[in-house]
Amino acid sequence: MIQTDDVKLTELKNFMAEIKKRERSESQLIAILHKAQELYGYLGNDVMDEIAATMNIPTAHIWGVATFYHYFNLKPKGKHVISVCLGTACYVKGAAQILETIKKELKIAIGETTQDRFFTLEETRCLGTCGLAPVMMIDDKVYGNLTSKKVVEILHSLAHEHE
Amino acid sequence: MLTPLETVKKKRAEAINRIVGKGYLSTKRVYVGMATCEIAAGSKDVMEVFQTAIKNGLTDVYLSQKGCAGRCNLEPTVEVIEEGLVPVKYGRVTRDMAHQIIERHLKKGEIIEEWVIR
Amino acid sequence: MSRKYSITICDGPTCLHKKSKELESAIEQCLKEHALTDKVRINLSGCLGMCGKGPILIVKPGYTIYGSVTLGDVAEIIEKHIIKKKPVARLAIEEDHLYNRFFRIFGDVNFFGKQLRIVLRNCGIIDPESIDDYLSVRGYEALAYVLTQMKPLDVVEEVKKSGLRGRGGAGFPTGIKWQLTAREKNSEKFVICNADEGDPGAFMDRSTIEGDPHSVIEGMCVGGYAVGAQKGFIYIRAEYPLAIKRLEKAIADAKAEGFLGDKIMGSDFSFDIEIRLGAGAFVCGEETALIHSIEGHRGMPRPRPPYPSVQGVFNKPTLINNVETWANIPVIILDGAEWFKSIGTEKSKGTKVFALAGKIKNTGLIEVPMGITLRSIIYDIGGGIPNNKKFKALQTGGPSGGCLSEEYLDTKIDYESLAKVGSIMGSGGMIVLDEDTCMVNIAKFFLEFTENESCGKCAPCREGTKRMLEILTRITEGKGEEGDINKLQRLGKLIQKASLCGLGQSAPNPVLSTLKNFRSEYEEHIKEKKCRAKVCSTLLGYEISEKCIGCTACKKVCPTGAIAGIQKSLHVIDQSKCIRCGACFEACKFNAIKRI
Amino acid sequence: MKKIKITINDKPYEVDDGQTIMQAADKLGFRIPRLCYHPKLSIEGACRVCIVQVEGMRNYVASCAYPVSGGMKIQTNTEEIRQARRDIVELILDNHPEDCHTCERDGVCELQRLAHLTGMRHRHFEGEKKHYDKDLSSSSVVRDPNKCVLCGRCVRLCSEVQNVFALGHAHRGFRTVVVPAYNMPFKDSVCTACGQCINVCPTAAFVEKNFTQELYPKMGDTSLIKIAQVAPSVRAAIGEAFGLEPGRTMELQTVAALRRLGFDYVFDTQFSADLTIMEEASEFLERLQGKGKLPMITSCSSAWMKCVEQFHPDFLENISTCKSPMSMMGAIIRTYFAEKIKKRPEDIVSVAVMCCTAKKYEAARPELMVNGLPGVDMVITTREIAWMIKSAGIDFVNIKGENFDEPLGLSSGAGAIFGTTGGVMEAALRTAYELYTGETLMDIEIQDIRGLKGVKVGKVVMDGKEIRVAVAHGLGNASKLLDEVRRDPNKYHFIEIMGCPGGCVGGGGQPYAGSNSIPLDEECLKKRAEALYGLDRSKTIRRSHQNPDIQRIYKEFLGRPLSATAHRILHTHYQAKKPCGIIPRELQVR
Repeated sequence: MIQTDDVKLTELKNFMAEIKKRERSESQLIAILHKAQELYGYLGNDVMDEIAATMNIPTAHIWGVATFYHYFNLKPKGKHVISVCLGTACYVKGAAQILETIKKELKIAIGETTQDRFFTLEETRCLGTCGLAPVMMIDDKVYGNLTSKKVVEILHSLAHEHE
Repeated sequence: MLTPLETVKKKRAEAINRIVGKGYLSTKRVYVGMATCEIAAGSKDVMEVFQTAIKNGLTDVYLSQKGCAGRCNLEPTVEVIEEGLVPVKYGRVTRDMAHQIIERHLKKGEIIEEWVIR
Repeated sequence: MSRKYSITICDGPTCLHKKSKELESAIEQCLKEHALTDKVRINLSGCLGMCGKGPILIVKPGYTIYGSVTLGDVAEIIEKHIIKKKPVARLAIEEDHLYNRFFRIFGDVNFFGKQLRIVLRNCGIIDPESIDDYLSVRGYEALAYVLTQMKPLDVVEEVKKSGLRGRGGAGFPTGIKWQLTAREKNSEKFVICNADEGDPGAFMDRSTIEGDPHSVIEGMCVGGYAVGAQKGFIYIRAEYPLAIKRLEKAIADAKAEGFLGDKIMGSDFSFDIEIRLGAGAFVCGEETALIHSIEGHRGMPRPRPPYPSVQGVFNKPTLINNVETWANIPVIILDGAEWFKSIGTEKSKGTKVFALAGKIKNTGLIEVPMGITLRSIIYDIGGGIPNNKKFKALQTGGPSGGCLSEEYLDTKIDYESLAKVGSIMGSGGMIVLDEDTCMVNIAKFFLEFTENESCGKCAPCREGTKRMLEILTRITEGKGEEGDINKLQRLGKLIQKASLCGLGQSAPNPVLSTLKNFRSEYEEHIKEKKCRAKVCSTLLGYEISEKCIGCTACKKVCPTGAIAGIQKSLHVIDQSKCIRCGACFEACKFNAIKRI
Repeated sequence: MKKIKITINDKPYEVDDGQTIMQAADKLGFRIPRLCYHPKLSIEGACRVCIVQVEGMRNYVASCAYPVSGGMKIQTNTEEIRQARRDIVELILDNHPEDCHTCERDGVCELQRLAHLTGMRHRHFEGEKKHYDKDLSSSSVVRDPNKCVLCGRCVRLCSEVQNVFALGHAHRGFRTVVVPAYNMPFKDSVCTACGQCINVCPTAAFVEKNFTQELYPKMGDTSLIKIAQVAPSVRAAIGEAFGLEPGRTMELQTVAALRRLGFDYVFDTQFSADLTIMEEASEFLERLQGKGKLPMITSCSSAWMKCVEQFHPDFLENISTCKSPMSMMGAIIRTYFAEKIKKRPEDIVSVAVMCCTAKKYEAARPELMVNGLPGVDMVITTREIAWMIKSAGIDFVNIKGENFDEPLGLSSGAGAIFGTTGGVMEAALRTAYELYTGETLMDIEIQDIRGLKGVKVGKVVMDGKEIRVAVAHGLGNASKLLDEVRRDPNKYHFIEIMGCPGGCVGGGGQPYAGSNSIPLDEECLKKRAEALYGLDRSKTIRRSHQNPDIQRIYKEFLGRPLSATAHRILHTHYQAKKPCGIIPRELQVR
């Protein structure tokens, strides 16, 4: 990926070069991983190798950080990312059923991507829209006051878009 | 040289001038909630309705965004403030309702009671 | 019917004591006499923070504040102010509090009127992306004031005097924290704003930052000046893109206007703020974990001491406060510690922001004075439980907190009272649960959360929460065993007392508090294999009622063929084949399937 | 130091201020149970086994991390704290395979010891256990995360002491696991195979790649000639595996035991250490005369060599081309000795008994082959050979000692001290001085470069020329020393580096710490080193070039040091390696 994606790599390198000018630049590892994920959609080993070499941070350390924080993906995601809110407010209003419905509908578990790479299913803890509970977010759009039926409809309409 | 306190007072005066320059003294001020929760509930659409109306000639209205006041289940919210009157707060505003708020409240001065948050 | 005027009567404890209730009826009577009932709306507000001058009335529009009002003054106010439109100068008082502006706009709405908005004073009334708006509400005046009039140690003293305590949950006195950092001799110090709001169901910090980012920045500047720091970090969740965007803009604007940067407003104080993003780890709300994360490491806590005030970020003395704490600072400076400490209870001063959610009519973000009762929050502000359901429990403090039953609703909100009844103040999540909530299931929900968020460093939390979760899971699945409750208690106490950090130490709270307050539900699950709230699906059965019209929808979705019946006639579930998956229940469009 | 008054278990004591509860308690004879704590590593406070109660504190306090203060009232052994500690150990055990009787560390396992100490008799909380694949990829170290208790000692050691950063915590919560970057096979990682993770691991999450089962069939094959060589530091430590005090030299017993196990010849790696000195001292003198780069850096330590190739390729030209003593011995066995006994080299099984796990890696390096065969077929660590001796029922402690076989068994005192930090340098200087000046070096014990200081420097004046030398042990100290050289390339002429703390006596293949000891205990390392210095002092020949068998092998086979034959058989070259490792300048791993 990295060889074919020169533009992204250049942008990442420039980003790191800027950071290296500041003091204690190695403390910005998380910001760099955010940037890399923004560019590539996930954190590949080759990208992390690049960061290690440039920032002078051991790869085992980067791996430790990348796996510690839920926000970082180590595998590419699907076209649409579904985040079901499992915050307390959503939970007491039936978020668990919503999640089950999606799992059943897409035949994937949390953290997985459908075989056609169309949907990735994630859970999240509170999108801060408790008034609309239960909610889910697909990409950057929030869907509120969900029912199992509504969820299936939403998934179908997105899938049709695909066809 | 000015003390920090004098500096900030001067800056405040300048800021107020700038706000006034943007039409703050219009007879009606409209505030649309634009926090994450409000946006999730659809406030961007509402904001757009007001923006379009102003672009298309709605006058004497000062439009601004605001953060979340905290009324989650009534979002998106819109406030219409008129000097000398109790501010009017509308809840669960949709595109349609926004159009009506413009037509009935902003243009004709009618407060649409059934949508007002008490 | 449009009312032109509103009269707000302060219904706070002090004013109540000073007979505000009698005032209310006198006003009502007087309005009736003048046939003004339709024109004037009467509101009861929560404490308005002017207790010294109570009882307080506020007449709007115009926002005239009347203090020390007696029954004899009512007629004069109505006649002069309402009828002749001439405020009664004799009774009017000048109380220019920062929060007044909010009440000018929202004070007549019940939901808001019962609140006291100090932290959220600007949320919902200014454009958060405009520094001009912030300046117009006396923004950065507190910073200018301390730079002009106060020595750093005076600022520390003022904060100490205010009685402000950390709003992140534990309630450590903020002034002491400042003092500990201020007294360290080090040429480099830091302040940190903890905006890693991770409680599921809490969004106080997000709203504060999205609604009024400058107040946090200003608070941090004041803190930086007080303790001698040159740099601040705001550690914020990456899940809050809009808040981050607004913060970035606010920082840039503040720099451009000279409120951040070198020699702020011509003083000798230089201070800068940098945003650091979290990446989805609840434990990073713990201060040593947060420090590690800022340093670019895994967010794993370390033993204290040394405390951050001695060895914090990059091993330098560091002052960490959360968003809400910081946002209080400008108010304390401008309105004074004396005023601030007049609000609240003996040991808990000021206000607390809560995110009110769950089974409640008015969900939302509220700010209430310390000392208000839980009942008042749920019923006066929250409007009670929807759908005629019965209240069952109130969960405060998120995964670190506890569930309180009905009998505790008259508990006053403050750090000690809540701790005494087995919950915590927490950062501000407040979830109302009704009779449809299974308390074992909710305990399991929180434990699932902490188990998932445990950093894995210390053994009691890493291994212990897993085992507790396993026990809870088997209880909710009807496989609970005799002795499980004892095991939960034994593990819970161990994890509380032996874990390395606050996450672990508080992780068992939801379980232990539900065991204390709802033990019978656990016992029912274990002994009778019954879930009274009908939540734990493997403990439920399904039954088809007379409402069934024979549409066959349930029969089609049943994975085990347990449903029999022909079209347009009543269907029946064969209980021996039913695996209790609930698919039929979901599929029925006629509410004909019942959980039993 | 200020004194303060505390009470422990209701008895008053006066202790120094500024120390932790555990340190204070240790000195008073209270050994609070512990797991993640290690005195050489940073404080983790993770296992919570060392909790105590302190009056006025709501929660238990980790005694390894919490400082004592005046008036503190500490309880280490109440019923409550005993139950809490037992429950914590049980929680750890609940997520640990219960296969003690088939585990390599049965009987020498800290977790087992803790379970015993805390008096665990029942289990309450069993549930799901973690499940990971064993990593068998490395030729030196086997990684079994299922047995890991996440004390983090290996991670801290690998980063704080060794500066290698091969290991880290990954994931979190119940899924936390100690792995190399990307969870890659250990052999592909930056691991230098030093084996110190094995030394500090309380359980069998890290063990050496065991070759004993591959060795047995060969031992039984009568068509093969079985030859063993024994490294200097093995004899200084093997006694510990049989319950003897550290520092007891078991040289002759080891030879006798190896013969009982069936080896036809038992040779002494100290002999080839002498040979190494002949070559290395000569190489140094050549470099000193301008033929090659200075400072010259030793190449005996296999972990160090992998470290150079990965982390310090800019120093490859400085590395001595000499093979390690083990590989020199292997090469000599396959050539000179095979010829002498008139056997084909492939009919010889060449076994090296070493203190080291990295030697297993070295033995498999293709560049060290001699005529297409590895010099050493199999490396067996001190621990493995001790087990083989026990398993064969040999009464090691009481066995009558025997001498090494000729012609590769006679060594000088210089060869013996190879096993401790500074020893190679000292041995080399003894010979180099005399080769260079033609005079006898009178004061052959160079105290400046002895001992456990991380980086030691010394100097020798040869014919008026000042030779500045430096010695580092542990790869972290090596990095520091090399940084110094990068800043001032002319600061030293000759540098000795050993990969393990204390040198080979602290090798990754040495016996596990006993029940009253800790891994890498400095006192233990000192005693082992002292055993080797004692061997040196006991010998009449203390200079490598005076070893008559060394003189004979040059006469009969090699010609002279650095001859063409010597180069072909005893020297090699090193190359930069991927993955390239990173040593951060200021990173503090937590």
